[in-house]
Amino acid sequence: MIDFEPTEEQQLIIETVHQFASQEIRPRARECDESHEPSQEVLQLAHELGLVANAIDEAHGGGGELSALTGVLVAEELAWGDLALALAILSPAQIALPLSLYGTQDQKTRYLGAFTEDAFRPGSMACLEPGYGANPFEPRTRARRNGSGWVIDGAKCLVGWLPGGDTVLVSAATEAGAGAFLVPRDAPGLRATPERNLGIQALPSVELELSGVEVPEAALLPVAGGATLRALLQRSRVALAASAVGVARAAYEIALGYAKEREAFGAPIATKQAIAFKLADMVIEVDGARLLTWEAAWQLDRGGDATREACLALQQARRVSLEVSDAAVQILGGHGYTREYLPEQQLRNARGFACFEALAMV
Amino acid sequence: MIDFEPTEEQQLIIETVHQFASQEIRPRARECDESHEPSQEVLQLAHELGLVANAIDEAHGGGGELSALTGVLVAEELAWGDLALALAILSPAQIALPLSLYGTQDQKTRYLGAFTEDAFRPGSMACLEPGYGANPFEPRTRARRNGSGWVIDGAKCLVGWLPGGDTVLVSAATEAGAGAFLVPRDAPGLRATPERNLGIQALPSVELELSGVEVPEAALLPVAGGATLRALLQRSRVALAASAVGVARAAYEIALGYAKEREAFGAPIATKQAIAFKLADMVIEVDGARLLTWEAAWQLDRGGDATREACLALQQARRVSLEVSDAAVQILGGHGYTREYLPEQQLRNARGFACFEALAMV
Amino acid sequence: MPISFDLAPNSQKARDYFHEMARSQMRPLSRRYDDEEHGFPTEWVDYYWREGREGPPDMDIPGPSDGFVQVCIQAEELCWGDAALYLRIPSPALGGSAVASAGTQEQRERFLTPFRGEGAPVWGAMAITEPGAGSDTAAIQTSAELDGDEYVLNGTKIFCTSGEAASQHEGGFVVVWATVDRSAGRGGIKAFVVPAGTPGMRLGGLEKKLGIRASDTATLVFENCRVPRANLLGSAEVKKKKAGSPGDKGFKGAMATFDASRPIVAAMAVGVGRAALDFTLEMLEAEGVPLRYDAPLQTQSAVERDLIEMQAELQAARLLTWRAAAMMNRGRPNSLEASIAKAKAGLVVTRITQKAVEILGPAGYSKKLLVEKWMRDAKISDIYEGTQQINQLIVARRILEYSSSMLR
Amino acid sequence: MPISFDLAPNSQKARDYFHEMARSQMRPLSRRYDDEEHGFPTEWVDYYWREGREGPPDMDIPGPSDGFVQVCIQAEELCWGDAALYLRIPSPALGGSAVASAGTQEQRERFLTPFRGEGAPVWGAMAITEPGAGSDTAAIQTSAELDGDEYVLNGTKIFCTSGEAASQHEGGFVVVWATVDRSAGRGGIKAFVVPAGTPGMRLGGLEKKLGIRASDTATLVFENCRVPRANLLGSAEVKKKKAGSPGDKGFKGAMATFDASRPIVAAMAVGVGRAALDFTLEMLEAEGVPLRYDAPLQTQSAVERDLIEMQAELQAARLLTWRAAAMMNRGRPNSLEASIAKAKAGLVVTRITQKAVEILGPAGYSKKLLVEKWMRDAKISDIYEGTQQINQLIVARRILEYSSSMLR
Repeated sequence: MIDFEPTEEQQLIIETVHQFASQEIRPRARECDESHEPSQEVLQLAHELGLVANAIDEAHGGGGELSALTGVLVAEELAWGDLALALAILSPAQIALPLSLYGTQDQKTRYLGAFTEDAFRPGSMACLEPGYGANPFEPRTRARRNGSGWVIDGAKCLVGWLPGGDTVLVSAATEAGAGAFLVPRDAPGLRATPERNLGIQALPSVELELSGVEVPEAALLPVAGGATLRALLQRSRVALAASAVGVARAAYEIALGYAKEREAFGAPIATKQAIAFKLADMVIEVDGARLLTWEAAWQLDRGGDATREACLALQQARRVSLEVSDAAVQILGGHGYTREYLPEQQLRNARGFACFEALAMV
Repeated sequence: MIDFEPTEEQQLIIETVHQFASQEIRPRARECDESHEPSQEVLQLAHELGLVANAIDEAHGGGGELSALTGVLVAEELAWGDLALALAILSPAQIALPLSLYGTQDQKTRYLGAFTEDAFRPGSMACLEPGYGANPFEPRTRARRNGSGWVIDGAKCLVGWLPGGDTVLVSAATEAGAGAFLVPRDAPGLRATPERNLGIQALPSVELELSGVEVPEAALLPVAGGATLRALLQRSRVALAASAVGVARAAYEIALGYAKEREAFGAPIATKQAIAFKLADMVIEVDGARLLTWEAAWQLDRGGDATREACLALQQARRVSLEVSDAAVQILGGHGYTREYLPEQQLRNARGFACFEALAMV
Repeated sequence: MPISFDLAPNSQKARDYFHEMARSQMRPLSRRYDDEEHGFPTEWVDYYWREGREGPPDMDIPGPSDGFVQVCIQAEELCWGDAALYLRIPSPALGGSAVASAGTQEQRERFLTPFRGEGAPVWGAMAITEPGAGSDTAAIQTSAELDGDEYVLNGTKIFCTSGEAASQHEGGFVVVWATVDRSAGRGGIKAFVVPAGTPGMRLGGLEKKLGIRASDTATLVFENCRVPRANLLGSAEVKKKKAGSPGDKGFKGAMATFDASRPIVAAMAVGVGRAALDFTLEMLEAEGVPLRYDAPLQTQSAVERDLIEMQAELQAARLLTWRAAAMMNRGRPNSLEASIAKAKAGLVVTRITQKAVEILGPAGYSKKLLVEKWMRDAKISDIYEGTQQINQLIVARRILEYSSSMLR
Repeated sequence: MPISFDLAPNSQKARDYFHEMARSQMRPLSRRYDDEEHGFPTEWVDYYWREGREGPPDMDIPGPSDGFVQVCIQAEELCWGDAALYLRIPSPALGGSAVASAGTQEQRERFLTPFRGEGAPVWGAMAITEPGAGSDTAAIQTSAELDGDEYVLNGTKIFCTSGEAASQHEGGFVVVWATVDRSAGRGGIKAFVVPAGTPGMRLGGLEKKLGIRASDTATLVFENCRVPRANLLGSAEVKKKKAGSPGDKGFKGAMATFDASRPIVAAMAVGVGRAALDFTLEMLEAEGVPLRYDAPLQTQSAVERDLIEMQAELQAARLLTWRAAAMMNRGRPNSLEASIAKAKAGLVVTRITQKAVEILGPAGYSKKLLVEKWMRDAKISDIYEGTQQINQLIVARRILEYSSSMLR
C-alpha cells in the first residue's frame, strides 16, 4: 500500500544522521570549502557512526543493510549538512557498495574488510569522462585483454580522490560490455591531476589519465553484459538525486530563517508576498523532488530496472537544487552574495549535479 | 545610430491602427470567435483604411510602402485588437506582398490589381504541412515539371481560407529548390477541408490536399534557388512575432486593468506583491519581445539575411505571448476562465504561435 | 508501514475498473459534450449512477487499503477520461462534504440518503463565490435572515459546480454560504442547505468557459428563498471573533472540506495532465521519435528533454497528492501538504498540456485530437478550489508559521 | 530619427577599442585576480588610467552619436572582458554621479578634478547600505551631527564598491549617506563627501564573495569622522515629509543616480552573459554541434534550443538596456525603462551563465575555463544596484501608477 512515512528504524537513522550533520558537518562546511580540504576529523567521526559499514555484507564485518531507500534518507541528511563533506563521508561506498552488491567472493574478501576497520578509508569511482557530451553508460575508456589480464586506456574526470585511498573503480568498455575495474591508485600508467572546480571544493578530486594500465583478471567486477555498470550508475544517480534534495532543503531552510529574521521597512521580509511565495515554491519543489528520489530508491530495492525512475528523480532534483539555492541567494540579497552565508556555496555545489556521475552511491 | 522611437509618420500609423483596433476589432473579438466567422464589415473597413494596399507597388495602384518595420508596427496593433481578425485583415498581404516583392511583371499585373479594388479581397498562403516535425523550409509537397507547366502533389494545413478569395500561394519543392506557386482555389485536384482549431476560430482555415494539381509555368514565383521561399518565410515569421507581441500586450493590459479594478480584502488585488510583480514581469517580457521583433524587421528592411533575427524574435514572442496570456487568465481567476473575458481567447490564440507559419506577412 | 509506492490490490482493481470506464464510457463522449457545452450527458450520468457509484464489484481483497489514496486514484483515472464529465458525476460533491463534516446526524441522513438510493441521479453543490468577492469569504453579501422558524436567503452566487443539477433535480441540494450578521465579518457566515426546487432559488445562468465545458458551472440567484432553521449547518451563534477562531464550526468545517478536497482536485489535475502526456508519448513512439532515459544532457533532443521533464513533473505532482491523501489515512493534519499538492498539480498540468499542444504541432492545435481540449480543461486546476496564489499563500503561512493577518 | 539598430561610427570604434582592451588586457588577468580576491590589479589599473579613461583616440568621426548607448556599449565590452576588473576601474563611479547630480559647481570641481588629472589613479565610491538595513534607506542609522562648521559622522557602511580604493588612495572620496535627524525618516537623510584619508574613516573589512572577487567591496567604519559643512551635497534643510517629496534634493539626486546607472549596470550584466554565451557557441562550433535557426521545434536538439533561447534572451536584455539609454539621449524620464532593463538583464545573465556551465559539462564546472567564473560574476547583477525584487517593485509601481505607500 501507498505510504510515505519512514519506518521507526529509518526515522531513528534520519534523526541520528541529521544530528550529526547539524553538529559536525554544517559548522565545518564553510571552512572546508575555503581551505579546499575535508576535515579528517569529521570523516573519522562519520566512519565511527558506521554509515557506510552498515551497508557492507555481514560476512565481511558490515551491517548488511543494503536498502537504497535507507541510503537516500542518509544521503539527504548528510548533504543537508554540506555536499562536499557528504560526498567525502560516503566515498567508501563507491568501492564497498559495488563490491557488496556485485563483487566476486574473492573481491569482497580482499577489499571489503578495509572499510570496517577503525580508521576511515576513502573509496572512489571513475565513471565520468572529459570531452563534450560524454556518456557514462558508454565509456570511451577501453579495456583490452592482455594474456590473463587487462590493459586500460582512457581518461576520467571529477574523480573523488581523498587522501588515504588505495583503489579506484574505473569504468571501461570491454568486448563483453561496459564494466568496472578495481585499479590501484599507484598503478603504472595511471596519472592523477588535481582539479579545481566551481563547487564541492572540500572534496579533493582529480582528472585521471590511464595509459596502458595493466590489471589482473580479478580486478574486473562481473560485467553481466554491461548490466553491472548500468546498475551502479543508476544507484549513483539516485544517491546524487537525494544529495541534491539535501542541498536544496538546506538552502531553503536558511532562506526561510533569514526571511523571518531580517527586517526591512519595519517588518520581517518574509511578510512580503514576493518573498513568502518564493519560499512556498521552494518547499513545494523540494518535497516533490524528494518523493521522486524515494520512489527511485524503492524501485532499486525491489530489484527492478530503475533507469527511468533514476532519470526522473535526478532531473527534478538537479533542477530544484539549482533553482532553490539560487532563490536562497536572492532572498539573502547582498548577504547571499557573500561567503559569510552558505547559499552561495550551495548554489555552486548544486550546479555540479548537471555533470556529476558516480560521485555518490547508495 | 541606435534609436527606438518610431518616426512621426510611423507614430501616426500606429495611432490610426490602434484606434481602429480599439473601436472596430476589439468589440467584435469575442463574437467572431464564438461564431467561428470573421466580421465581413470589419474586413471591409480595414480594407478601406488601406493597410495592405499601402504595401503594394505604386505601379499597381498601391502605396509602395514595403517597410517590414512599418508592417510590424501595424501587425502588433491589429493583433492587440484580436489575433484572428488581424490575420484575416492582413490576409491579402499573403498574396500581395510576395508578388510585390518577388513576382514577375506578368504576375504583378495579373494579380495585384484585385487587392486595390473597392472590395476586400482575401489572400492565402499554404506553407505548413501536416505530419510530425514538418519543416516549412523543406516542403514535402512536390512540384514536377509537366510539359510547359507543373503538377503539384502534397498536403498543407492551417491555411487561411476566407470567403471570396480565388488564389492560394502554395509552397512546394522543385528541382531548382523550394518555390511558391499561385494556385486557383478551384483547380482540379485541390481539395480544401475546413479545420477547427483551439484558437483563431474567427479565421476560417482549411487543410489542403493537392493531388495532380496542374498549374502553368507562370504560376511559379521566381525560385531563386529557394531564396524566395526562405525570404517569404522569414517575413512571415517576423509578422507572426509582431502579432504575438500584440496578443501578449493586450492580455497584459486587460490583466493590469482588472487588477487595479478588482478588490479583495478591501483593496485592489494589484496592491498584492504576488499580482503586482507578475504584472511587472509581463511588461518586461512584452517590451523585450517587441524590440527583438523590431530588430528583425529592421534587418529585413536592410535586405540582409534575417534568419537568425526572425528566429530569435519568434522564439521570444511565442514564449511571451503564451506566458503572458496564461498569467492574465490567472490574474483574472475564475473570471479569467470564462469566455466573458478575453484572456482565455488570447491564451488559445497565443498557443498557436508554436505552429503557425505563413499565416501573416509583412 | 514503511515508505512504499505499491498500490494495494484493491486500489489496483479500482484503478483498472475506472480506467476502463474512462476509456470506454467517457472518451467517446468527450468531444461531443465539449462542443455542446451546456448539454446534459445522459448516457454518462446514467451509466455512472448505475455502474460507477459503488465502484468495482468484489472489492473485498484482503490486505491493507490505500484509503484516501484510492479515492485520488479513482479521480485521476476518471479525469484521464474526461475532467468535465467527472465533474458531472451525480454525487454529493463539496456540498456533501460540508454536510458530512459540519452537519448533525439528522442532517446527514436527510440530505445524503438520496445519494445511496435507487432513485434517479442526484447532485450536491456548494455555493460560496459571489460576483463581488473572489477568494475573500469575509466579503460575502448573501444574507440569511431568521424569520420565525425559517431563514430567508437573498443574494447571488456564481461559479457553483453542478449548481444547475443540484438545484433542479429533486433530491439534490445546494450548500449556500450566507451571512447572518454582516458586522461580524467571517464570524457571521453560516452555511445553509437549500434543497433542490426550493422556491426562491433559481438558475441565473451557466458560465461559458475555456474548458471543462461539459461541467455545469452555474449562477444561482436567491430571492426570499426560505429554508427551515434545521437546514443551518453548525451552530447559529455568531462569534464576533476573527476568522477561523475555535468553535466557528461552519467556517472551520468548510475549510476542513478544502483540506480533504484539495488532494482530490490535485488528483483530477494529474489525470488531465496524464491524458495529454500518455497521448503525446504514444504519438511520438508511433512516429519513431526516440526517448532515452540515460542520454547525457548534451545529446538529448529538445523533445526528449521535454518528455522527461513532463514525466518527472507529473510524477512529482502525483506523489505529492498521494502524500497528502496518505496523511489523511493516518489522521494527520495535512493542510500544508494538501495545498502543496494542489499548487504543484495545478501548475504542472497547465504546463504539460500546453507543451503537449506545442510538441504535436498543427495536430495538437487541431480539434481533431483531444489534446487541445485537455489544455483547456487543465487550466481550471490552477484556478478553482483555491487559485495557485491562494495555495501558495496557505503554504507560505504554514511554513512561516504566520497568521493570515501577518501574511495577507 | 527612426527606429534603428545601427551603431553610430563612433560607437563602433569605441566598441572595437574596448573589446580589444578587454581581450588583451583583462582576460589574461581574470583567473589570477579572482583567485587572489583582495589583490590589487596594478597592471590593469595603471593601463586603464593611461589608455582607457579617455576612450579611443580620434573619436571625431562626424555624424550622429549614440550618447548613453555608447556608454553602455563600453560597459558591455569591458565586462565581457572581466566584470570585477571593470568595477576596479579608477573612476568617480556612483559617488561621482551623486556629486555631479546633487553637488554645487564648487563641489564638482573640488571632488571630480583629480579624475581628469595627470596624477595617480583615484576612485570615488558611494556608501549607503548598513548592516541592519538592506533596501530600506529610511532605516539608515549612520548619523551626521553638525558641530560648528563640521559634520561629525558615526556609523558603519557595508557593501561599498571600491570602498577600499576610494577611502585609501589620496584624491578619492566616499559619498556617505547619513541622517541628520532620525525623527525625520527619509527627510533627514543627507549625503556627505568624505575625502580619502579623512581621520575617523577606516576600512572595516573586505567582503569575501561568490564572484566579482577582484572588485573591492568594503565595510567602512566612521568614528567621529569630521567633514567640513561644505561637503554636504544638496540642502541642509530637513523636510519632515515622506520619501521622495519634491525639494528633497539629496535623496532625489541619489535616486536619479540610479535611473542613470541602472542601464549601465544592465549593460555590464549583458557583457558577462555574452562572455559565457560567446564562449559556449565557440566551443560547440568547434565540437561540430549544429545550430540551426530554421529547424522546427520538433527536430531541434536540446542544446540547439538552449542556445537559441540564450541568444534571444540576451539580445532582449541588450535592447531593453539600449532603449533605457536612448531615452536619456532624448531627455525622456526613463525610470520605468531603466528598471525594466536592470531586472531583465540581471535575471537573464544569471540563467545564461548557469546554463553555459551545464552545457559544457565537467569542463564548464572546472576552473580551467572561465565559464564558472562568469556564472559567479553574473549573479551580482540580480542583486546590486537594486535587487531583482526592488526593480520589479519599481516597475510595478510605475505601470500601476501606485505610490510606494500603495504598493510596498
